[in-house]
Amino acid sequence: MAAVIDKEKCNACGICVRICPTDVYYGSKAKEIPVVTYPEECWHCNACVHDCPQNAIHLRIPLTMQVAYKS
Amino acid sequence: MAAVIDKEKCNACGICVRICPTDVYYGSKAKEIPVVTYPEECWHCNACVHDCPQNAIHLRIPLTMQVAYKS
Amino acid sequence: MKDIKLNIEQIEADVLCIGGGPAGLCAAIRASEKGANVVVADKSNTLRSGDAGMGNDHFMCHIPDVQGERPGFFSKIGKMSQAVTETFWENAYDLVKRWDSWGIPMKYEGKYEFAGHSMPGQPDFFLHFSGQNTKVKLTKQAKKTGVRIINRVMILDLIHDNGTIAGAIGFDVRESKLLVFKTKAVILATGKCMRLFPQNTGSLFNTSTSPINTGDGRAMAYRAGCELSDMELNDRWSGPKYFARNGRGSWMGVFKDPNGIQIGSGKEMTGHFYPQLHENYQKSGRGPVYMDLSDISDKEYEDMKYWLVHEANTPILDFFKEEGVDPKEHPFEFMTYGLFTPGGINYNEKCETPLAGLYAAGDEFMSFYIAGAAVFGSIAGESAASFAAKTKTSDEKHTQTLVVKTKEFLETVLNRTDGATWQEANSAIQQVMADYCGLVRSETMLTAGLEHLRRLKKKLPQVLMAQNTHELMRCVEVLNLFDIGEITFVAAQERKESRQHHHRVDFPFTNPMLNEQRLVVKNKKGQPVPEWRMKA
Amino acid sequence: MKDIKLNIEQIEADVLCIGGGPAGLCAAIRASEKGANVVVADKSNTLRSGDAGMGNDHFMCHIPDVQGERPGFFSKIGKMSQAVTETFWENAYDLVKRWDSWGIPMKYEGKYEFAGHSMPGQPDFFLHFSGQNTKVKLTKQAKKTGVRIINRVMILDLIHDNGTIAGAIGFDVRESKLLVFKTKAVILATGKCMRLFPQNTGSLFNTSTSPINTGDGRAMAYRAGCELSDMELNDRWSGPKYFARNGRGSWMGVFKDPNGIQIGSGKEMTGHFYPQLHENYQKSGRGPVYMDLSDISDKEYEDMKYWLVHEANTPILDFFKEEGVDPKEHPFEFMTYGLFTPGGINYNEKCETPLAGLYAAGDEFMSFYIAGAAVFGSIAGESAASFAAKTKTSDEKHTQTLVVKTKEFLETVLNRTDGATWQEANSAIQQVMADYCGLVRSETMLTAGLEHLRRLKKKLPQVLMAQNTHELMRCVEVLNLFDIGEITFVAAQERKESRQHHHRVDFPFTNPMLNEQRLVVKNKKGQPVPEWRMKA
Repeated sequence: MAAVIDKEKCNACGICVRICPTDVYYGSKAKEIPVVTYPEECWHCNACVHDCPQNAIHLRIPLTMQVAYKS
Repeated sequence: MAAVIDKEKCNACGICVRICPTDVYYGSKAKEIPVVTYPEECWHCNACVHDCPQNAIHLRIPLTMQVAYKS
Repeated sequence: MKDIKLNIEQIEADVLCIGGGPAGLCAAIRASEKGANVVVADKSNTLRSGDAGMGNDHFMCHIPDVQGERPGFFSKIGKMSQAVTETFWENAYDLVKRWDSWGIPMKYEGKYEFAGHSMPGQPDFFLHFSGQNTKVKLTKQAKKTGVRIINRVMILDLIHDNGTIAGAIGFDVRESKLLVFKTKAVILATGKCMRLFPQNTGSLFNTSTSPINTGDGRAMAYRAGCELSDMELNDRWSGPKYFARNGRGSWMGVFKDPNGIQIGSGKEMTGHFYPQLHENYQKSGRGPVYMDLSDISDKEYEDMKYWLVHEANTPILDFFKEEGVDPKEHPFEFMTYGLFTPGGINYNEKCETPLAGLYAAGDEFMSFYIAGAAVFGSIAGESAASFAAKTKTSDEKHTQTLVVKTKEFLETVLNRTDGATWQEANSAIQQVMADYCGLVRSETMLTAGLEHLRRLKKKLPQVLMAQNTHELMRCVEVLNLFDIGEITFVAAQERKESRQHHHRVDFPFTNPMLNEQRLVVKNKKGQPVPEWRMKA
Repeated sequence: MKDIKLNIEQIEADVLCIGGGPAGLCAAIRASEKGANVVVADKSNTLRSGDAGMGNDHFMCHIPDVQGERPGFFSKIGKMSQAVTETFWENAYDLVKRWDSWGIPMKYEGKYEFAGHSMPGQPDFFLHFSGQNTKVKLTKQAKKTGVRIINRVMILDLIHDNGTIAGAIGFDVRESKLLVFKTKAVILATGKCMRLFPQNTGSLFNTSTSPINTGDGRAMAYRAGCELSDMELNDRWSGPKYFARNGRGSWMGVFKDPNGIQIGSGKEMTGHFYPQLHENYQKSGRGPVYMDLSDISDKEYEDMKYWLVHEANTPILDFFKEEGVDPKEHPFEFMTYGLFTPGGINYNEKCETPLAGLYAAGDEFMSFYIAGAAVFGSIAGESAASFAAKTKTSDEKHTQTLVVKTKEFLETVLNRTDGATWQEANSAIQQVMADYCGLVRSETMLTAGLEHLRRLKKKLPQVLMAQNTHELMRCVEVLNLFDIGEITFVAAQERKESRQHHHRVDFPFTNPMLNEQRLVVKNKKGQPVPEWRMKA
């Protein structure tokens, strides 16, 4: 799962569904909390995170994509 | 899709569901035509093909696994 | 049994822009300003789609009052023609002013600031701009200018009649609708081609620039008869490991080895021009190579973060934040990403292609970065509008046959219940490209690989399967990738020398006789055929 | 919100065999013959599970009347102790006779036939047998002997009390049931460890031997306190490209280069002992390497196909059939597959481990092929039965704590709705292994990689997610792979020399002082710690 929606905060405005470049939210219904139908197509671009007026979305970075750093 | 079931030939005996080593048929129901729930876990071992009494199964070899040969 | 049917809808306009990035939108705006009736078709939504979707912080240009002398660097190395290069430098400042007037903040703290991304010994030529919302502003401006934007449309083929463009055919990726665009001119602005070679393990979509840029414009143009240029000269980038993301120039640190010893002087741009550094260090056991920010000042660090936001790098900053780790104190690894395809439609300074009424702009060939997209987008729009003004709508007979054939094919893929997903097919083409036409090329490997690729390609129409129009879009992308892959093989076979990342072990030397030539591939009766051209 | 609960079910027996392959079933049969109450737990179904599921055509053994002198080859190179090697040769013929009596056709056309797979200068030591239905026959014999087989059970941890085994805990992979096995002895026979390193592009399950062999036995044994041996000495195989499948020895052709020139004499077994041949040819541009059957006679070809069927290679034969292509006339490519882990639980000649009541057999350490599984399976069964006969069931206090903790963890993974799939986690561990602990190893890369691996490993319990018990099984497999990966890194760091496929660029020489030593890794308070041992 890439984008994770906080169901408490989400007001089902549909902006994320409208703008997602890769359409991971395909199949979401108007006025319902969006569904992440194609999580493996998330580019982790942060568009939905940035544009969400409710601040209800955050990205879970997959284990395969976590930046390797020195502790 | 790895295993492809010929719905005309299949008699829903359930042998394939019983024996599949990787359990691609997980979730199939008794006395119904099996479903391939986890096609990407097919090892293409031919066990279900071999043991099917109706000869109703064949494997579609994925494009990524097709043996490269000289024509 | 599924029985999905596509309803046909026809859309008429003077000019169709395929792709709503900076090039497509600037094309649409200019064409509309010139009086054309314009429609933009975007696979996603122009507000956030493509490489520029979440921003870009550097706009190449020449502002004499600020920079003095015009930077010479790019006019020397560009693969574009001299005329294209000249045209770029002449027009870029104009675009800066236009963008600024549309609400894109091209000035920083009240003035033009040139900084970063530049070459040693050259004047700074990248204008630092706060571009996070560039696409939002361009979309707004396009609508204001009267452009019609249709989002979520996958265009799959051009309609043409004896070398003259008559429109394009596509489908809605959210609803079961086949869309037939009848237009007098078409502008291709679909961006880069990223998913042909494997980029990273773990995911087809972990790419350094947008993963949905799959060379659709190149593939359509090729099928319609355009030649493609420099397809064998694939390139690579580097960036954070394992979170593939461009923007190397915005990380202001230096590279260090595992013992904390700096690699290079830290001042040169080797990070851009020697992306294999990281792979070489890894493969030779000397790695990893770290991006080390520990020596920059706090002010520089804050500045860097500001620009990283505008360079679309917030997801990486957020990762560190969630991890509770400050990247200034924790050097992080860089890696070399996979090959991609900068070659493509070698448009001229008017953005013309060999097909009448067909134009190309932006990353359809190489790249002048976002500034090039803006400049040539605008020029394409102007060319298309003036072509449309003197052209009649083409006749419909040819279109009908294509529509029927396309509808039938798409519905077959949609209604198939056993077959290959687009992911399977995409993985298969990446496998063939990496194994036979990757970093090591030779006649024997290329021959064997091309045979295997063609065998798979022939099977695709019989096995591809999509559950809905979203997956159908991905299937069409993969079909485009197979065309581009085949062309890449043919070009790699023909270039019997080594040059840049095209490494022929059977022809290890660079042949200086080819310095002034470029290689193109043409579609001759469905077969890709290579030809050499003198550089313009 | 999901709310899946696991119901607890307790199963009591004298001996539990984990894994129902040739080793596990032979162990169960022998233990049962010796009077023990035996249960076999298999992740799949013993009829077709594991590497031997669809057959095997060669059984290593010494039948003096047929072969004369005992082959010396394996007693010299085996990583097993001299005592284990001796025990093997002494017992293998007996197993041949037992298998024959259970309906497995060990004779071909009425007599023992030794052919194929052998070493130059050595007597043939592989009995050719028609083993396609070996597992079916062994399952039948086990049931006949009174063994209870429970299929579709994933065992995830051993229950032990102060160094004495008390059972194991697992779950039903089709129903929401937690299974607590209370037994006096446990035999580990879970086979190889295949999914730790990437094997092939395109699929996690395109592996040359069974993809569901994920080192479960090794990981459980390690967590319970057993040391693991030779974990850094990873190995590779080769076989048909891109259809990963073992059975190289059954393809009777010769290797040829793209110009049809034979590679090697065609008689030696370099295909087994130089699997990198194919990768080296590919990487140097001289490839591909073809398996060429054109020079064998029609009779040899028919024989070959007969044995390929019994060697579980029907899917590849079927592929060629569907393709309408005769592999005798169409040379096909071979490739080098990825690394795997032959090291593991270095059991002694009685199949004992350092834990009282815990036994191991078959591919839990290296491999004597299917014959070794049969021999040591039987010995493990005998040892376990005699241990069980003199042991009381252990007390229950410790078990209850473990059951509660395990149930809670599994239910958390099952009820999580946002998180990482097993595929994501499996890809992540493969990425780390290949990039930092793969074909090139060095102190700096191993240190950086181990740190990254541990960071991911720590997150796993917080993010792993399964939709049902099937996916839960895969999640547990991946947790085992992370343990084994960590152990591999620690061992690779400790072996400061190069040996076989363990290539340390910072220690490029083989150190002869280490010839007589082996490296083990032990679990000390949750941390893997390396130790050197003299070879037995």
